[in-house]
Amino acid sequence: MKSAIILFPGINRECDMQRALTTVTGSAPLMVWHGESALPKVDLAVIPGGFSYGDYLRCGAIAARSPIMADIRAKAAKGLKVLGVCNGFQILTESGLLPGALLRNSELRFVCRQVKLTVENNETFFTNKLAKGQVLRCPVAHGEGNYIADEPTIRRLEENGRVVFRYAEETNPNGAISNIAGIMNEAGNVIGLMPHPENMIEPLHGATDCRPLFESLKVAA
Amino acid sequence: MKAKITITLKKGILDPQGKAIEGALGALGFSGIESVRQGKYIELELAESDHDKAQSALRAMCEKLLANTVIENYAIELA
Amino acid sequence: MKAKITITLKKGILDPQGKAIEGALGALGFSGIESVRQGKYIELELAESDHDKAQSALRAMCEKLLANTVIENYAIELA
Amino acid sequence: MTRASMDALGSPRAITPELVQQHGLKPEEYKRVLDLIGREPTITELGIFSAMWNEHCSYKSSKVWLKTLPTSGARVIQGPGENAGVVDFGDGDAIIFKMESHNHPSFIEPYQGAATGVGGILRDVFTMGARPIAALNALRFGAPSHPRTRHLVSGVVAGIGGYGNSFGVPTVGGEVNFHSRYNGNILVNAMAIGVAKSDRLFYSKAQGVGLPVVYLGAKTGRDGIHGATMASAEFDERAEEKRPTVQVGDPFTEKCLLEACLELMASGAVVAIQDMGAAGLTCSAVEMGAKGDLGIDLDLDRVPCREEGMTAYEMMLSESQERMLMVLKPEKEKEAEAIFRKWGLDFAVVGQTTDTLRFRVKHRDRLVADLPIKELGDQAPCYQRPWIPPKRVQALAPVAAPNDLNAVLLTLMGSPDLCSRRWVWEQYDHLIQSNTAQRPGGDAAVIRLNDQGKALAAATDVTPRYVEADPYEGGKQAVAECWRNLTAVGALPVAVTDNLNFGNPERPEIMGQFVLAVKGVGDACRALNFPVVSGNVSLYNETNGKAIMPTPAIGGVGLIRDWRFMATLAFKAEGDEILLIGGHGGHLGQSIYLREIHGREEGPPPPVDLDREKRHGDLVRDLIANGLVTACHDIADGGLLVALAEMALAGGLGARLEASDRIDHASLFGEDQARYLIACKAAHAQDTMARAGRLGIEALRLGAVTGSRLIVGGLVSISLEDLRAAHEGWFPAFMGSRG
Ligand SMILES: Nc1ncnc2c1ncn2[C@@H]1O[C@H](COP(=O)(O)OP(=O)(O)O)[C@@H](O)[C@H]1O
Ligand SMILES: [Mg+2]
Repeated sequence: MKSAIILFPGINRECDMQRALTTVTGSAPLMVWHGESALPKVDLAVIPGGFSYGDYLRCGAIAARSPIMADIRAKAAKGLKVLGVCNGFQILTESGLLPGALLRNSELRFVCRQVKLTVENNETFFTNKLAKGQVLRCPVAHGEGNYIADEPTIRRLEENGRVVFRYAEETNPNGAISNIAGIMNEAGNVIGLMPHPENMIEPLHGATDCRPLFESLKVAA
Repeated sequence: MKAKITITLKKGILDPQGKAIEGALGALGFSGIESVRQGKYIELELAESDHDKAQSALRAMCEKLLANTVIENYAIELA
Repeated sequence: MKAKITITLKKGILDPQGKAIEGALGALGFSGIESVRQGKYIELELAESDHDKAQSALRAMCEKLLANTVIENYAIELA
Repeated sequence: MTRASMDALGSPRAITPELVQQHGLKPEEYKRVLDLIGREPTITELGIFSAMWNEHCSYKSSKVWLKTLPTSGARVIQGPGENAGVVDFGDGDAIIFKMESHNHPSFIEPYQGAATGVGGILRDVFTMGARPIAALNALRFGAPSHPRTRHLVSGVVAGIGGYGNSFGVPTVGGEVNFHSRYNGNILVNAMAIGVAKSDRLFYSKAQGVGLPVVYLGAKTGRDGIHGATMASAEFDERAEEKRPTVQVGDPFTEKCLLEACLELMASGAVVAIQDMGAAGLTCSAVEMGAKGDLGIDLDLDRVPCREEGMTAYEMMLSESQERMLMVLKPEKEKEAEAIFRKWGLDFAVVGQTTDTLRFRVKHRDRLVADLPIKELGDQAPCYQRPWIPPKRVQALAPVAAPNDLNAVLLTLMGSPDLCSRRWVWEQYDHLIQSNTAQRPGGDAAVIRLNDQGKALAAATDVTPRYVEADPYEGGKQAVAECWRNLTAVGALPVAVTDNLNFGNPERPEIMGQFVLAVKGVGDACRALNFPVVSGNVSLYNETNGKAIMPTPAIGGVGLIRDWRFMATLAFKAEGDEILLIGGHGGHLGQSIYLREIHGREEGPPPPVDLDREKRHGDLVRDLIANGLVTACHDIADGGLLVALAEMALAGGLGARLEASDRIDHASLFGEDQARYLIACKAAHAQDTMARAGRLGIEALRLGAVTGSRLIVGGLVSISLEDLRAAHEGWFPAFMGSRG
């Protein structure tokens, strides 16, 4: 499976993601600087965590409007798989690839802590190695992960199984509506989530719960 | 010319920052505060001197970048 | 009554947000933007009906909490 | 001086005594200036002298004593004197680290003050070619009851997180204390640690004549002008009205600056590099020239400015953040510029190196400064300040044993200085970079360095109330506790950075605290083979003549061969035996128990026997390395029982200690030094006891890990839930759910 990690200035979890993709899927991702207006031919584009453009104005707002995102939008329409984690998720909502928005955490503080995630949909390119309803330990590290969307949108997400991850067991760290931690688009080829599975894949991380997510990518390709 | 843009959360969208400020003001002993909402304020200096041209340029800026119309409203004021 | 407070960085204080917005607008093809400064906007609903009382209460709120006068200025507008 | 030469130097502004005083120069210091340059300085030159010769930059009150610290050792690559210290971590890996204070700015504007403090120390580290891999912070606030404390805590913590999280360095450790003596002067000491290849380090020493001096990073504004001077000026009530310009940090620009600098360094273009910190352009340019025995010519018309009409004076003293000065290889200039443009940063050739040994500054085609570059630093005033030792504290009068030790333990676990700091460190991204093997909450943070398992341990420590009661013993204790914390995770302590926070050194009793504390720090570092490779001094931390507690914060780093063999404080398994290394104590003087339960801040602090520290620590490290330890925690604030409770909470497993006539309130809460609690498999207990015995180290079998309560003979029995509620409860409650 060929993957690429998209780099914007201010992105800072690209190495974590690179390490996870390389060690688990066995193939190293291309690192693509946003300035290159066209995305090389890959199966998966990953937008990692960080503070693109300082997250000034709104998280992900400025990166979402860069030329390379236009290209990703076009290719996603033709089926390119796109994964956005944390700031990547924010960029995907800001660019319209995913519905809704991510507001300031309800406690108004940045929060770095381990939460629990229920896999709500295990038929996606990022969850096919897990069981539906399976609960994973996974860290979060964000200040604006409070997912929100209007009522019809939420209903559509719920009805079509487009809520991929939900915070479990009262561990919702940010006040996200109906504990939504990660969603996908209608076609199922674009997934965004706030938590950091790339930081829960090896013994050093205290647990390897999130390894299967990256193993799923191999199957998907 | 100078433009002032205020960006506010849409009605019905929770504003925890506003709530926090409301709480803090209460704690400081300020009474009779019925609601607080926080938003953004952006000041721009434009070379454009034509009012209408500036107006429509600003509207475009808000739609394209400054406001996230999923959750925010914006108001433009031209000096 | 309704009050609108705008809080802006003092002149000369670095405004990374404004700088970033200015750059982004440029990248989006908007030209003739000479400067962008970002600040906060706060809307309050007050029970107080006396204009002067409200005004002085609001000034106190700004001094005590809403603005950090080390680096910020504030402007109060009463509807 | 003659009119002619005045005009040549521009700005014929009369230098009045008031002006000299406003610049923080004493009359005799100004006389020194006149003797040095043989004429009246220009206003710009006066500004340059005030920046170079204030306490913050010249260390004029502390230099003679800092010289007494041990700074060499087998692993030391670079001691004090560069942007940060450098030690050898093997396999060609160098660890670069330093700690620095941002106390006054953080008091005035907590968020930005703390944020720019973090930014500054990160810059010190990556200026040397290192990629930052960890940050820590030692914080001291006023009494929880003081009206400003909550506001300051929330702003400082948010500022540290706001900068570090965005920059992308894991913030993995530190300290938080509360005491009324910090009501008017909080302490914000930030530490940064980076890694580089030891043959790819970069220094500030310029080399070669006629090379371009290049300005990189953010534009220059009127930020923090006189900040450096302010950082050394005693506070008074007016401080808040004075409202000195506070800098705003831009972590995004700093992150770009980091990547651009590392890219540039890899390209081989960099001859010398110096970040612009306090008194930015002035100190950095002088430093580069003086170190390299070269002159520097600057043309201020080329400096990228953020604001209109900045004067030479303002440009030379501006403390705008996220800026660097470099000397580049001319042939690489274009390549260098391209890299900086890619990262959206300013790049300008602002001057060149010369063989004149003069520091010449041109503005609007006029010479505004022309000074002897080496003397600016070398001839800075240096004082042997008079000092007197503090009064010996009285021996501790008897302390009555309380009858309900359960209540006592709950109170201590939920007290401001002992409760969990989770509320603080959850606001810091302590996981980014994927290498955090031990996050905040343990004795030391542990960061993986390579795939073979090599890791770094880091901790910061000092117990100000000990230093106050006995500066010499307190200085020793700060080093010993840091060394112990590193040892407790299984690390070999390698070197330290120090951040010496004190009051007004012009008062002999304060100077006495400083002198004796430094002596204690030095003796401990020598005895423990724990050299000082970098540091920072912050003096004049007083409000209305009332000084802070003397606070020599120590930040240490240690080496772990393989993180898989590190120890953590969490109990691991039912039935493991609990051993006390170092034997029972009973020293209640200056203990938290005495303060929180009996309301007494009295007595001498626990004495530090450095030989015991070394022997006990070496044993514990050896046991951990040999896989004989399932959990380890040093005994510090709160004593034996608090340490035990922390181990139980961390592991979610209780413990039962056998009753013994040696166990009472004094042995449970005494803060005697050189002691550790360890847990081990029952099968290993004998062997472990024997090893200790052979070394003549007292080791006691106290009991075992079991159940979900903490039980000590007939004295204590508390459920872990109750302990946890007390331990985790205080901070969130104090800050309010919305902090
Ligand atoms: N300001 C802070 N930032 C991050 N971690 C902190 C901070 N203050 C305390 N901690 C963490 O909380 C834990 C307890 O701190 P402390 O009681 O000072 O440890 P010790 O007694 O072992 O020196 C440590 O892991 C420390 O790193
Ligand atoms: Mg400890």
